[in-house]
Amino acid sequence: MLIVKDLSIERLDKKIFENINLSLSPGNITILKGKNGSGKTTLLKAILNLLEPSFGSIYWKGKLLKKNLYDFYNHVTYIGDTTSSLRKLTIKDNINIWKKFFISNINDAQIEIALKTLKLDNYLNKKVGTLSFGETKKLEFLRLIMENKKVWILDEPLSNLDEDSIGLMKQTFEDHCSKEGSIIFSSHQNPGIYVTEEINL
Amino acid sequence: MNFLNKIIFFYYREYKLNMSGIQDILTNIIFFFISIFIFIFSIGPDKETISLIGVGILWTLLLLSSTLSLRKFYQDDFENGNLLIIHLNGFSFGFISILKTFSHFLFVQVPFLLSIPIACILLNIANDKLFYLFASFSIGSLILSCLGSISSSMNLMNQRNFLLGSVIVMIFSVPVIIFSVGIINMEESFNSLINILFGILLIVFAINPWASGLCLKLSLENS
Amino acid sequence: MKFLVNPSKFNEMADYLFRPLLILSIILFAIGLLFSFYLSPDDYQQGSTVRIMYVHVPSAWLALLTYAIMTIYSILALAFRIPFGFIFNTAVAPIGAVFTLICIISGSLWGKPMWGTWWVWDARLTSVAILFIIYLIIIFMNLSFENRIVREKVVAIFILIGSVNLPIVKFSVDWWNTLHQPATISKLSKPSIDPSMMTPLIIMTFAFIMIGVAIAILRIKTEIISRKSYLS
Amino acid sequence: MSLRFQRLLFILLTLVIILSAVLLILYNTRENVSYFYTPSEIDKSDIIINKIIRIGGFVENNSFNKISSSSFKFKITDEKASILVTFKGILPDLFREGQGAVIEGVFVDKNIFNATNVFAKHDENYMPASIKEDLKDTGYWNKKYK
Repeated sequence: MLIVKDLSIERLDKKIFENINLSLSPGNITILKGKNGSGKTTLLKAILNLLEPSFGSIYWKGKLLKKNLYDFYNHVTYIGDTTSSLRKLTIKDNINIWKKFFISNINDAQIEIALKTLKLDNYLNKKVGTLSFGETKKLEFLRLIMENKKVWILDEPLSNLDEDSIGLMKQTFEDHCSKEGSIIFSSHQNPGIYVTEEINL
Repeated sequence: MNFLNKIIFFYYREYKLNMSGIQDILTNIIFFFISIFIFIFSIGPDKETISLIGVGILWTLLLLSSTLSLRKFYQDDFENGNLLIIHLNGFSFGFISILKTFSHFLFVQVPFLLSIPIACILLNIANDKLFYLFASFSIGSLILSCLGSISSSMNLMNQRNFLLGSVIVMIFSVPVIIFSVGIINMEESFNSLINILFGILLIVFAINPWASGLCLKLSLENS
Repeated sequence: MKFLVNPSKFNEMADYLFRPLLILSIILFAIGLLFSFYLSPDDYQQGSTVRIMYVHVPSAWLALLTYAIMTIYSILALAFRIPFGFIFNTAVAPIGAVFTLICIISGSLWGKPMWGTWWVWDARLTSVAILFIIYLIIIFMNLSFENRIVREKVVAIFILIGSVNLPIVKFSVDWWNTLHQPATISKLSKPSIDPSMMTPLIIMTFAFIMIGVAIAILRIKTEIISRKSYLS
Repeated sequence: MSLRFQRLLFILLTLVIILSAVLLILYNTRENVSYFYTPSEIDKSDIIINKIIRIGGFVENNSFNKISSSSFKFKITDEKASILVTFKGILPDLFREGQGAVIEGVFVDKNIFNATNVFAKHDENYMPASIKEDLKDTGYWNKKYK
């Protein structure tokens, strides 16, 4: 579905990376590995069409990504390194807003189950600003489940998580793959998750 | 239909956000009123003088207090990544800026609009001028919202000197002030002056999605 | 004409042009000042105060011209991806600001004896003041962003938006009643100035252009070099 | 609405809006951004006493009277109407009969304007003083009013 061909990016006349090739088909997990500053986030941004590649091109479903952007955005969820939940509102409000905004077809029972497995069900009426960093990170994954899209693009999803949560992530990833979904994620450590493709930046 | 729903829930989200931080809006209004008090005390008790320069004071303070909240225009959504999430849900950056502009108008400027009658009593402005004041301010504040959108999107990546954003809004609002104060002082040419204001509104409204959209994209690219 | 958009070609051309330009501008300034102080006649109305015109008018023209060129370069840079436009904008904005300042100061020195006031808020004077503040904002923006790519593009966008002010400055005296007199020299009609006063005006204008271009060359060259050092 | 459709919509809307805005502004600004009014624009019946306004025109020939060393009396005209002005203070160098001037002040009654500030307005013509004398001698010199 998603094919990246000979991608090179320069910022401020400085080469960040060169000749990246990547192809993502349903059921695949791709990991981007590299040190800090090696351009993992930059590559993810280029895939989201936020950055203009200096050379090379990206294709989505056989068409150039730029020509097919709307369809691509309909199939993709991005989780960056920030907390996208609204800090002033409670978890419940956040869930409500997302559910309506994403026009999600996930029902309340499924959300409850997800909340329970993420161990967030006790904090429903707590403001997001009072949660710990790891808990807000988990809330991000709740969004992942609620958006219910095919392609997941995750920036450093495993940092700041405890062992239990990483185990949970593994489980979620495998579930998603078995439902013909595909995942790209970046990491600076070895996650111990089964991946189909590994790209070293 | 999906798209319309998304717009509605965009505003639902803005409503929730603004209601949870309603003290910010109220602080703006309090700033506005305290400035009026200070003006009255510093000018002295002469009612004639106050009502003579009252309209000018009102406009100046409205401009200043609406630039106070500019920092929050895009900054929060930009820093927590919601801007990107909204974009990925099928809104172009230009469209986001239009939605945000209206949201700023609704939740920041309309409270000022509602508090104008009280301010008029304090400043001893005649009741028959209230209509002109309302007409000019409802158009003028939309212009200020558009300008605010442009300047705050320009200054998203500017961590050092945020006051620059206010300066940009103020320099481009000079014609707005000239014409809207003119409306109140020259009631006989109300029609042509309100048309000029409306023309300015159309121009900034047309520029807004392009300029803000470009700046938003630029900031997201390079953050 | 490639040297107008290509930094390395510009550098070659600049080395070639800088010295002659500087010398020419000094000569022109000498001749022009001689003309404007001793060889030109007094005005029938204003007496010898009219000599302020030989500084005021060229600097006003150049303030507008600089902004107009910056606008063109911003369009080139944003729409056609010519990075030289960004270099030009960064380098030239202070020059325009200085010209505007000279125009404002000489104008109020002229206004005090003739009009009887240093400053009035009519359409021409207000719009020139706004032009000056816009120049200042451009300079401050150039100083206050940390990320170069964002800074350049945001400044270019700001220049484009600010260019609304240009026609207002130029035509304010024709559109509205102002204390400032209408344009003396325009393309459509015969200039209403005597040739003996036109000569020093033209010489001074060219002197201002030469010195402006010479300073611009210096500043653009430093800007190019500073970007090169960023590379290595 | 796809992103490309939004873009197209924006382009069309922008063009239409800017066009109509420019028309609106040009149609309406002509008379409203005046720094001053001319005497014929001031309706005698509409004069508001003690409201600060500015009037621009020419100092009428043979109307200038010096009452004392620092108070003056003259008429401002645009050839259709004229207004009697009194002024206390220092006049600018350029101020003389037949010369353009802008005055700032208030009407003390329907006919007398009390100026607080007088600005001289010069025109866009520049010519040497000697040439003007020549022109006057041959009769070519005709001062145009606005």
